Amino acid sequence: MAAKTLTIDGKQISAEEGATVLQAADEAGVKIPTLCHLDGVYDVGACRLCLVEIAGVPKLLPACTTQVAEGMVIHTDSERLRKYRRMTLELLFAERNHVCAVCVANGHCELQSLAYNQGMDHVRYEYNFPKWSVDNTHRLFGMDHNRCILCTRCVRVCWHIEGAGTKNVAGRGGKAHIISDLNMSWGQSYSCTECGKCVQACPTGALFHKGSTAAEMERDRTRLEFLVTAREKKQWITGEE
Amino acid sequence: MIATPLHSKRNRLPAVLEHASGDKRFKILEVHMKKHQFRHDALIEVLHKAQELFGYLEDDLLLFVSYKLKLPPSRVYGVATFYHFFNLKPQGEHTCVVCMGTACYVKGADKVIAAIQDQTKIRPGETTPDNKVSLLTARCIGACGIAPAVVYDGTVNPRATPESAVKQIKKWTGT
Amino acid sequence: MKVRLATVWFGGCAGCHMSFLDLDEFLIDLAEKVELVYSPVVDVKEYPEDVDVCLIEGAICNEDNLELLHKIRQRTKVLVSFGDCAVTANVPAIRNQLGLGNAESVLQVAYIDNAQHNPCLPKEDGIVPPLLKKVLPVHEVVNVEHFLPGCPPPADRIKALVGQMLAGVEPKLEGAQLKFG
Amino acid sequence: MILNDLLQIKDQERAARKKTTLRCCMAAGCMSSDSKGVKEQLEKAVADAGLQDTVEVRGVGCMKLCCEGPLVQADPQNALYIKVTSENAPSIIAALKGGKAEAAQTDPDAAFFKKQLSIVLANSGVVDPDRIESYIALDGYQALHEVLHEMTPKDVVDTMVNSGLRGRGGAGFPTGLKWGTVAKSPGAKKYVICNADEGDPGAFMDRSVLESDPHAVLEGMAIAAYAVGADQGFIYVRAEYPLAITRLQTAIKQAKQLGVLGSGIFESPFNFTIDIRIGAGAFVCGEETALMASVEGKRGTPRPRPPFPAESGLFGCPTLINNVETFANVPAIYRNGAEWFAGIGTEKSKGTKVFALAGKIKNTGLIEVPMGTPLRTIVEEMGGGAPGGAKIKAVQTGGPSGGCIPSQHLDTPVDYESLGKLGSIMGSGGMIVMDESTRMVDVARFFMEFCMDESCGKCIPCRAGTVQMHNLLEKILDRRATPRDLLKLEELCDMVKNTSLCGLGQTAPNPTLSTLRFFRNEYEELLQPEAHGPKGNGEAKKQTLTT
Repeated sequence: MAAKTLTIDGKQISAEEGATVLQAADEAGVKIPTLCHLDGVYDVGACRLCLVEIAGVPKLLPACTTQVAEGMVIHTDSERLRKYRRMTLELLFAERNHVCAVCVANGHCELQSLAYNQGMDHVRYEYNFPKWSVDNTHRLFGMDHNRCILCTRCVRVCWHIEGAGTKNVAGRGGKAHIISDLNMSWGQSYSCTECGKCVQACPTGALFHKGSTAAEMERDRTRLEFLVTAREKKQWITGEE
Repeated sequence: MIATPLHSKRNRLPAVLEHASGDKRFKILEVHMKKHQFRHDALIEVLHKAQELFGYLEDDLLLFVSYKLKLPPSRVYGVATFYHFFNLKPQGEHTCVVCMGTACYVKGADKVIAAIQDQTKIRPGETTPDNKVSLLTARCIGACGIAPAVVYDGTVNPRATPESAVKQIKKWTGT
Repeated sequence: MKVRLATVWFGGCAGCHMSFLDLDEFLIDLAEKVELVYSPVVDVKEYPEDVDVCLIEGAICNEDNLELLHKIRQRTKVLVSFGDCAVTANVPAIRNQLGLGNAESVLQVAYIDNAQHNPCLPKEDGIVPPLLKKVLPVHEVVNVEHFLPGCPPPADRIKALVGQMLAGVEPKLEGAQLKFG
Repeated sequence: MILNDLLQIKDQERAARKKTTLRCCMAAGCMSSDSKGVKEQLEKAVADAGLQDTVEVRGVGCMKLCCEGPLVQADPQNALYIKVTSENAPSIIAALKGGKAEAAQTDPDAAFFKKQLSIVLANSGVVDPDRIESYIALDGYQALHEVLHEMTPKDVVDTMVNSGLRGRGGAGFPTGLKWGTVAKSPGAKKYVICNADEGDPGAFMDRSVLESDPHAVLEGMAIAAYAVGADQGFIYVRAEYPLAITRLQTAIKQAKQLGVLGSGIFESPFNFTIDIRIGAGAFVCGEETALMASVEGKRGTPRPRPPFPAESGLFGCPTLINNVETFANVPAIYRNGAEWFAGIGTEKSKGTKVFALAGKIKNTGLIEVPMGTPLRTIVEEMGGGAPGGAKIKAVQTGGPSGGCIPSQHLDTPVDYESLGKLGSIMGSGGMIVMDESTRMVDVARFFMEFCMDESCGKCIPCRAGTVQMHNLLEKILDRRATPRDLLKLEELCDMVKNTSLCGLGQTAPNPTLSTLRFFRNEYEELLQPEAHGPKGNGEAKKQTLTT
């Protein structure tokens, strides 16, 4: 693998060919905010929070799906980008019913922490207050659609790590929502293997272990990393035990 | 609205397949899938055919399609709900599609649809309680030269007016 | 001259005011610099004129809230949305999800369905002010200068903001100081 | 099939021509006004009068003046009958023998027709779209033969580059460059896709081309496939166009039977088959990556580019996507040469463009004009202005991705760059005329609602941003908004434009931005003063306590 030299926020760094800007920045200690990226599953470039400015490119590009190139000059934290990020977060908070005070993920929520790290002290857009349901039918897990940001991490881990294909997005636009099987209640899903990866992957309080109350839902991403390493790199899977 | 826990889950597939074996339309649908070699990328084509045969896409039908195409049910449902052409609920005896394209809009399609709503007391996407009429809107049917256009049971009606639309609805409902 | 400070309690649980009382000894420092001209903890009936700063707790839920808020805006230099209910409408706004008629549903649940004695709706004037169709955060009704999120905002956060204001600098909270919930 | 077979069909078809031709429009617009009944009555009248040997009644595609349909044109008499009914159709036959036609006529030499220059629509209203022979009689498929036997794929790409053709789907990307990129992309399997998902409301050019001259599109696709090295093509067509689908199915079947599609075309080693994929009502599928997802049978959500379809497209293979009108230009370019095509239009925009003229205008229908034609010529001379002498206020181009051009800019030449400078786009060719009775804020709201409904929901700025922009526009129309809301709207427009994943979101603010640019007063008239607090500045004024 050839190495590429590039500049991120004034820092000269080198990255492996084929690496994404997000990976390269991460290794260089530059944290680019994102909500839809999850280590171990493919990227979709949907949340638009990791957009960066690349010199010579008129459009903003998502760091998660843009590969590094020799001589790239990247800015990840301009005033314009910060403004857009804050607006994106405000749009998310206005879209569904994210009531942090009474959320299982309060204090362990990526949406919440991004909001304060981006300086969002209030939401300037009118809250939509849509009517979404809570699916508590599963034996072990719950899904609160009010808190879903449609990052599709749960869908991607379900399809690409577990291979069950239980979760998907149905509908479109503002009506898009996460389903299990044929939009049946989760507890009725025949394909769900109850592996719980979706719960580990969720950045907000949308997916949770049953029994967790406000601010109790913490995630353990290392469990996902372990599985990804097993499946992709096949490090310890050698054919026979 | 919080749904409560369920403790039994059941595979509906055997019942669906048994039901399908007695219905000729499922046979036709399967032949259509075979024509496409049960390929995954034929899903939309298959759903078109299924809707043509059954009028709408009910859950059991989607489950049948997902089983035959070897696709997870969530994929089939995700696709069926992405495209506005597919109905997951039964439609009325008659359908009235008002084109809401720009040309029709600037020529008064909004007034036509208001008149129909007033007459039927239903909104676009709904069906009258007696199941006679479904009211739908289209994004543009490309008949801008004869705007505003309304499609009654598949037949395009040019230069519609609130009066002509109400007349047609009355004809259907017998009022 | 002392800063004329007011605090007000709209649709909320009073937790923000409790947190304010948690300021402990800072309250004593504060008392030297400010005059508390209106507050749930002060026995003043009418919101006074020429208030310098008002901390607003709670979401705007009913017509009384609305009327008083407009009065506050007219009579106050600087408004601070104090706590999540004021900033986001928070828990009181959960009824908005029920859509039209949510106010009636709320009354039905509170005064009839869950009543242990004499279930009846409070119809007479002055008992329960008419509820708004939609619960609103303060800044959707009037201009707000500063935002102090938190449910409730911890005392040190309140101290930081009020301290900055008293020091005459542009108040600016950063990072976890802005955490909702 | 060899060249001689083709020429034989052409000669036979030409020899079979009769003295008089009655062309009867059988495109969707006229069909909705019973042109099928008209055609039947004409045929019956011909038979009754015993004129079968001298008069041909031919069902043809769009004859362009859609508002006056059903249209019937008699040649060589050069008589154009309008609003023909099955009752007065027989009198047209009587008129051939010196009687009087009851059907009204219009001047076939009026500006609406005379100012047109037809390349894409040359066969429209002339050939019978249900008969491949009719297309062959007008030199159809000869270009394909020539390309396969006398040109290398590289020559074909070079010719396209030299012609200067740019994509007619909206963005105007140079077609030759696109072909060259796909041709160079490594890969054993490649695809050609024809984008016939004409979703812009108010646009019906592609529908007309498919209904009127489907073989031109097939031939164009075959030439493109040869140039880039593809052997499989797809036409992705909207389900809302049932007639176009039927005509395409017929055309593909005939082309296969004749051997101009299939394997070993014209006895060359070139194989090419075309399948139809029917859309299911999703505007976003006009975006190329979403379209490919849909062809793969998935939810039609777009994905970030790069990789571009030319490198990794359908099923991960290099894929060429062009729209209907682009492909329909192709056969003529190879028949007449790149120089001929490059000689038409302006320096940067070559050839012609088809527009669907609709809205508050006298002559609605299809027009094809050289690039660079002033809007005024199109709207006033050809379109005949607004009906009832009303004043034209603006012309909307580019559909939900475009903008409104105000009447003071009617002298703008229609080309990619000039429209772009005015904050609009060429788009696929919808042109909606608005008169003084049209409220521009309402127009902006209409398009925003469209984008909100059609957003796929994948990326946040488009999914949630269009909802908020729509809220703000409604608020303005309801006279509840303040100057601060207007600033908020403008800020959101900028954000959604710059951060959305695909073209739908990136262009969704355009109608709002362009009406704000030219009709800002209409917005401001609806605003209310700020209820309280500092007036006129967007952010709540930051204050510190000064005691």
